[in-house]
Amino acid sequence: MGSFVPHTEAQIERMLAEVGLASLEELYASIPASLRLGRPLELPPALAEVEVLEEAERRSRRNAGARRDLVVFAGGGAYDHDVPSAVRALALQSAFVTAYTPYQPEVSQGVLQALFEFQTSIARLFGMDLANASLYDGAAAVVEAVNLAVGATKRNRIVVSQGIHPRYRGALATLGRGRGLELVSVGLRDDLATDLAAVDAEASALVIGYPNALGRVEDLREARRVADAMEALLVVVADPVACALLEPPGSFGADVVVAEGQSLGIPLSFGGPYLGLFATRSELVRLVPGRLVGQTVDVEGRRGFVTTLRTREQDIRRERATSNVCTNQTLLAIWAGVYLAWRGKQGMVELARSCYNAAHYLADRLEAAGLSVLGRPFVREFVVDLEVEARPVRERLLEDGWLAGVLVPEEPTWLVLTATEARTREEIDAFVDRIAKEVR
Amino acid sequence: MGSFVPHTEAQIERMLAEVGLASLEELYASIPASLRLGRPLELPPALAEVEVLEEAERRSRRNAGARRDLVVFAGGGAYDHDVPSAVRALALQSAFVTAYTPYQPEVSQGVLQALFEFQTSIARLFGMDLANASLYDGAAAVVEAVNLAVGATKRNRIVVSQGIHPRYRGALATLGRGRGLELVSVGLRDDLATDLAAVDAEASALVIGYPNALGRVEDLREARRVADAMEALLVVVADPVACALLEPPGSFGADVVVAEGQSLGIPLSFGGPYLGLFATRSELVRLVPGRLVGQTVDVEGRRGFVTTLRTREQDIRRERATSNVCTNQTLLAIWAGVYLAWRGKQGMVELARSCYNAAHYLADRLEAAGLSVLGRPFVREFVVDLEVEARPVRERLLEDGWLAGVLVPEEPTWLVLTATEARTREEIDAFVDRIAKEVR
Amino acid sequence: DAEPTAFELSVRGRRADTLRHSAIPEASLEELGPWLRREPAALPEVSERDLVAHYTRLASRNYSVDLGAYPLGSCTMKYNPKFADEVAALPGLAGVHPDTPERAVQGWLELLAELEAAICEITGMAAATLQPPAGAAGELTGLLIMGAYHRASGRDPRRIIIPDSAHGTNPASVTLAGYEAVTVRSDARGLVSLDDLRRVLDDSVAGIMLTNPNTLGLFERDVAEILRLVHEVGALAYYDGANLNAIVGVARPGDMGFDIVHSNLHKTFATPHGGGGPGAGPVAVTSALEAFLPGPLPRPGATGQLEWWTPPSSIGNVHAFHGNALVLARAWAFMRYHGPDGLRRMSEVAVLNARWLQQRLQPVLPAAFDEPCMHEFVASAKEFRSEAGVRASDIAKGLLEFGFHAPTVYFPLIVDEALMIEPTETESPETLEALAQAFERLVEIARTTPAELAEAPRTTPVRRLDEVGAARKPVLVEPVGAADELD
Amino acid sequence: DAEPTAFELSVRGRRADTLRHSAIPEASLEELGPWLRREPAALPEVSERDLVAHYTRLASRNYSVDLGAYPLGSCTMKYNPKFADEVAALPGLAGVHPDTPERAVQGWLELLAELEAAICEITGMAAATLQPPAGAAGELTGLLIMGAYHRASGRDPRRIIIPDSAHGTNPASVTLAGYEAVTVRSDARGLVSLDDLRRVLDDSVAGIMLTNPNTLGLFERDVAEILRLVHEVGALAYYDGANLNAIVGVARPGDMGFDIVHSNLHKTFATPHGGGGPGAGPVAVTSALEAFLPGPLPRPGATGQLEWWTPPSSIGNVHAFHGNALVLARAWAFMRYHGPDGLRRMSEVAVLNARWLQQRLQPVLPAAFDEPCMHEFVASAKEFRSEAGVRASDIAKGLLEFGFHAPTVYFPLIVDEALMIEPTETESPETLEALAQAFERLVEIARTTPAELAEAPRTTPVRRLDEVGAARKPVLVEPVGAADELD
Repeated sequence: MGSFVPHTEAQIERMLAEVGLASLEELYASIPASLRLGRPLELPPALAEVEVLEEAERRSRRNAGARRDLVVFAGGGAYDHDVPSAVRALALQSAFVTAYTPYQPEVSQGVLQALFEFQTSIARLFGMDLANASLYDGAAAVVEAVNLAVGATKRNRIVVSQGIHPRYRGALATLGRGRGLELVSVGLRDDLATDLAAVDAEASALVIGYPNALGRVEDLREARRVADAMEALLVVVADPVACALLEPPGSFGADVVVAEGQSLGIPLSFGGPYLGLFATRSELVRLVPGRLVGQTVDVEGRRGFVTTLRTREQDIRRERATSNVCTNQTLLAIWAGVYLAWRGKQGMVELARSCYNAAHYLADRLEAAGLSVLGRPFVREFVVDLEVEARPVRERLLEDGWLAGVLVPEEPTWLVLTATEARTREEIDAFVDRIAKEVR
Repeated sequence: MGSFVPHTEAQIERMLAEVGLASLEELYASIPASLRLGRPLELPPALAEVEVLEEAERRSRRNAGARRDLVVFAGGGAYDHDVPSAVRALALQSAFVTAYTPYQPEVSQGVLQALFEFQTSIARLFGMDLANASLYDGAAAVVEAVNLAVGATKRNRIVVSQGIHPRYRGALATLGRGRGLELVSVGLRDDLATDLAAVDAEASALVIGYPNALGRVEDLREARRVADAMEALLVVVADPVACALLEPPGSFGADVVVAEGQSLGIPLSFGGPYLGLFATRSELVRLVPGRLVGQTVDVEGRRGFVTTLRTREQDIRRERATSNVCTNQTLLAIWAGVYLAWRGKQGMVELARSCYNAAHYLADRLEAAGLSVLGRPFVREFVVDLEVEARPVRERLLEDGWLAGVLVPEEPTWLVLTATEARTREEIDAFVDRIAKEVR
Repeated sequence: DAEPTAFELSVRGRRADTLRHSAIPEASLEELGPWLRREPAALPEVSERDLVAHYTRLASRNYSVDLGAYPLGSCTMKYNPKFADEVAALPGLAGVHPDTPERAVQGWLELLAELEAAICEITGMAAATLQPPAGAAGELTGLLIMGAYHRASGRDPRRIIIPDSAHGTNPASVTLAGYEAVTVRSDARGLVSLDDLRRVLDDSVAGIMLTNPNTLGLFERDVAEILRLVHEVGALAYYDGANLNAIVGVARPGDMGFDIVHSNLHKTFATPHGGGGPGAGPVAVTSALEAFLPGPLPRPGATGQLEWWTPPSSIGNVHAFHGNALVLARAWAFMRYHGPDGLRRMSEVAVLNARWLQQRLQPVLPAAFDEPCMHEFVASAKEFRSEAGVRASDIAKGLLEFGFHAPTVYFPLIVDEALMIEPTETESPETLEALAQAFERLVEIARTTPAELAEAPRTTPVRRLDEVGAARKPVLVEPVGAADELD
Repeated sequence: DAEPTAFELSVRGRRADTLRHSAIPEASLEELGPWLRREPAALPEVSERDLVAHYTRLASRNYSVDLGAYPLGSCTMKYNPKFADEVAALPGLAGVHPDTPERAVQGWLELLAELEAAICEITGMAAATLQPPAGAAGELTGLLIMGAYHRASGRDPRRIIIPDSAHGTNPASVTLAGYEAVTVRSDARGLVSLDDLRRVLDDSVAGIMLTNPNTLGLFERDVAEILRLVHEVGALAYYDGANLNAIVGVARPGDMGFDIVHSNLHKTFATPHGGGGPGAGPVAVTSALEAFLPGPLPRPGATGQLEWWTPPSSIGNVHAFHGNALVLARAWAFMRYHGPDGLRRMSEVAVLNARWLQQRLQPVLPAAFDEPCMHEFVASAKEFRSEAGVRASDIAKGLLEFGFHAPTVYFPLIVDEALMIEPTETESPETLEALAQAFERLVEIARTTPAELAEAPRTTPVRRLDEVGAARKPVLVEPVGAADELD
């Protein structure tokens, strides 16, 4: 029997005696006998540590991993970027990994300052006044942005671009149902930009991608104008890598910028843990969901950091809270913060430029091979229209070691392809040659 | 160009100006022009971090690794044991990995106390009064033990059992040549025990394995008697895992016990870094090579640890030092110390027992298959006599994923086989079936 | 002694990063037109060496489980096994794209299916979604399932009952799910008052949310009767698994009559807290509710392989992908290590430790409710507030000087000057005794020299911080300023 | 506040370990007879949780490069890149048995051959052994090669010349190699005195060992003449590569006329020090000496694959296997990252940093020899000893309070109250300035309130320790005692 209980049997006996009990079972005297299980759990038997590792490895071998088994041209909210060794090592220090929420700031300055720096980098990346200390993921960030907009405008109608990731829209539909949100979808034009001309009427928010989930850079100036006309907040679902190359959403007057932060050095991780980024304007600070870290001083006047504006939070406001978010993705936020510092001011631009070059090289090669590329201008993700059903093509390419983009539910002949800085020219050339065979 | 130079070009310019120079080249004005290289080094061009990792991984894929590519029945001074995750994580904390030798004990208590605990565990494992903070490897430990014996007895003649690992004997021959050591080899009997009856005359040391490199448990009582007769120190080259199951060398009056410490949780590592273990009696403490950590108190009376008896060391004694050892294998000593604490008092016994069971099961199955097993009593390593040339058999088994023991230079039909706790019954059964086919 | 920020460490033009050399030609940026960024974001400009020193020093300014005991009640700060770190780092788990077709991720699907089965066995439920990325997300998911169930039955009751001892996330989730939270009071035993429950129960009630053991560390011994009453009005019962760690292998929410159960994997299955996340909050349900679970779920397909399957009446997805997969893998590893007996032993000793410490501290810090506790207990410092002006938070701050983390304070709300203490099963009797002695010493200080406690902590990287000032004029980001002009 | 030892934390019967479940039958222990251990060794008995806390707290009581600057002259404490950690952890490198047949370890052999080639190019040599596990082991190996060469030429001269500024390992290695060490004095420039060299040189001399730049941080500008004189008497020249990090890509020992060169991989190629090891000290030689190198060496075989090859006149092996292979892999990774220009830049800035700091400190801590330094310099605190009784070690201890490691003190021996300072190339100008200000402040304290320095350090985990007492009555192991009787 494995366990991390340090007690010897003798110590258990002694402690039981000291609390006046004869057996461990008696600890549960307050549980009526009828409610007790009375049999061992039917679970696989205990394993030694090394056996657990081997079991896990056996399972892991039945997965096709990026790079070793598959060359990944898929994005769709999860990107195959290089993970710097120093970033991984620093984020995974046990002082961060095994800490709790910084309830006692005197002994939590490490986590708090790291989060403060993360907030600063995110706000600067998106050109916003402030950012929170992260949310669960990109989907949750969209949901919370809408919650904020509803709270700020007291209106339930939300206009959502079809260029938002389908699973984010799904989460919004799922999680918004309780509050009775009215989600209005606005479609895309042939050039994959949101058809803003089709939008009218009042709403609490206009939710639009930048670039959108098909890679298209949206016109945020126009979106801001339309949102103003609707008296709605402009909620931008951004790509943090693309934003290193694109004029930031803040410069167009975005009210809230949310994003999936996985691209900031987080491994693919089969989809999680990732982190939701959330940045907004100062005026909305008291409606911000999740944790906020602020700078202050201690009794000796030294700078220090604390979680702040906690009166927003559910443990204090309970049913009057605007969000039920309690934990966030602190470790991932620290990780992303370290990553942004490692890449740095110029490095993030060059990273984005490298993705841009790779994606455009891929798109150009595909066009040269006679395929239709949709969605310019784009940064690192775009649509190719195969003009044949995409799913079986993707399945066949999988056999040959390619993860050939992501499917678009509404458009069966489309593939959304991505190329990051990790893709080489040789990989792209070989991929184009292979995909060209499928559609010829 | 990669480098970890933090300076911007502007800063380099400014610093050069401040020291009155116009270029970096001028820093080297004291090097005569004729001695300067005057061309770039002919080395492969710089790579990005991720490219270095990929290059390394490419090379690593051309190696057959234990477990994933090969089932290892080879020992010979390097054993395939399970490495506990906690041990690895604790030993590899950056505060240990990136520290220097604890020259300033006030800021080095972590390394110092960890070494003190290591010394204690090693001394207790071998039943000796004290141990040092490690040496380079098993071979170096043998060499240093002999140096100590020569220093203690002022005699140059060393009697070395042929049961000592050939590469250790090689290192002794290489490194002892300078000091004019006279190495006398004593052979093995048919039962693989050292032929102690053949030993006579005075010597500074009798060097014998426990068990020896062929796995045979030697008779240390008899060895002590013979050493006494020669007025020699008894130097035991021990197996730290076997010693958890065997009466410790100290109990037979060993003067020095040395060992390769790799079995104590250190990965196979293609042979290094490992660590040499070195334990001895209190009377010999001032002749001990390498670093020693001792307990003391600080000015406030708090317990603390320091490197001690440093007057033995080369930076103080210079040409009068008894050893030139300057660094040791501190990180590996910490690692082994954590491992011994993790396994613990009972755990080490059970580990040794598990190896014993596996090796004996293997030996019994081989015997049942008609092969000759030599060297009982043994713990985890023994000789099988294939009665055909062993090298080609080993090569063929390699093709099928078996690392079938190590060869014995003097006995071409022998294989030294090892089984550790990591070998399963299925692996042993399959191995015996496969090897039986070779010799049938 | 303070640590500068990465921005303050920055020097214009300094770099840590490297980028793969690329043979890909530079593409024209022309198509970006007006969208091309004019000024790079003012991110840090530091060397890798300085970055490493910076974050290593920051780490040295933080307490963690790996440093020592963390008796933070309700938060369950137990030891996080290192082998689970290695599991989560396996390239064949960590390096997998979430949108990889099923046949190429059979290992992942198998692991998730096994975890789902184990959670169901432990909770006594029929099926589970692993998507919710935290306990609070699990609550919301569970409430949405509850709503879907009622609507499918042609009803739409709008009220959810919550005890006054509940976690703040419960009422917040209720609001976000569009329900009205109704409080049921605790009685003198610290348990749900049956009388008060009967008062609030009617067919406008959609469900109840209970934590059991509750946040006072007491088992709701009337739970069967409570749930009978709840079910009688057609409502469902939600089990907040925050305290599941007290009863694994001993009792199961499903056997008590709960319909929906979330588990906080970090609390029971020791996934690391990471300074406040990532968590994972799987939601398990009875077979009657399986059809409403978020999808997709790993289920055997026609070929015998596992496939993603979305239940017919699914409420929809609650996470962009499959939840915090690597957190789930750690919990899976923890369960495989423990096996049935190890898991039960875990809970038993969690309770034994708390019970022993409760009794050990009784003379100096009596429990708020004089009942034998389960895995945690709540003491009150109100006596010291009246005597000497010492508050619960002062005792908490004092504990920091002894090298322990503080307990939870001011929760649950129904206890004045609450100190909520949860030792967990991974602390040894020796650690418990040391903790008890620290509390004894603090109580002595509170009685004799209370002013000293107001000064605590003095030995921490910073001392008490001006939280009021921080909230009044929030500084949430570092202003772009002089620090960026260094060169 | 002190940390107990693992033995003090032990409780009888407590366990951290697990062991694989085995289907292998228990074998009888009978054959072990009298050799069967009667009492288990009194190793620690701790839980994994306590073990983790113990070693995590120990780590927190240790300074390291990752925490800050470490200007320990001659020791070269530069930043150790994290990607090299990942290289060394690759299963296909770390998981390989050293006795695996060559064709199954071609990746390792290729890596080692590439490293050998790079070392030869950097040092200007023809071939190298990677076996020596540390610099001192490299010295001994080099001296044995020297001896083998002379004997092969029918000579056996017995003296080795060493400058008075040399590292202590040099004379110690000379003794262990069976030679007699002869000291050659430094002159007023801090360089080898050519006059004194001529005095000691005759055909009884087997060789000279030189460090260049020398331990004063000065380049031996007469090196060509020195080596001409040495070679003239038939002796060989050994280059102690301790300071190679100053001149990579700028000048090569081979071009200076050296015959044998060792490199300390941690000093030049940033492999981590690990608290005092593992190191690696490859020895490179001219083609005339290749035949004497320890074997085996990776060399192309008939099939085109790399094979292990032992030179015909090899002195024999100096390590049980292939040296500290994973350390070698890290150095390989470092070189691949830097490339030729990066390596040269590394050396240039190492020198620039030292030169700048030397000049910056000149007013308060003048260098012992007024020459522009290379990668390090030696200041002297003797002025303060006479003035105020402050010793070099007091200044060193004082520096600890400023969050820096101390410089090397009392070395080289030819400088009174030496403070040997090496900033390395990975410290930024800002760090250098902060270090300079700390020294300035310490000098001010030494002049004004010297007694304060005798009290330093006060903010470290322990304060000054009784080293005399430790040596007088050594306590090197924890006695088996009361701590083992806890239960």
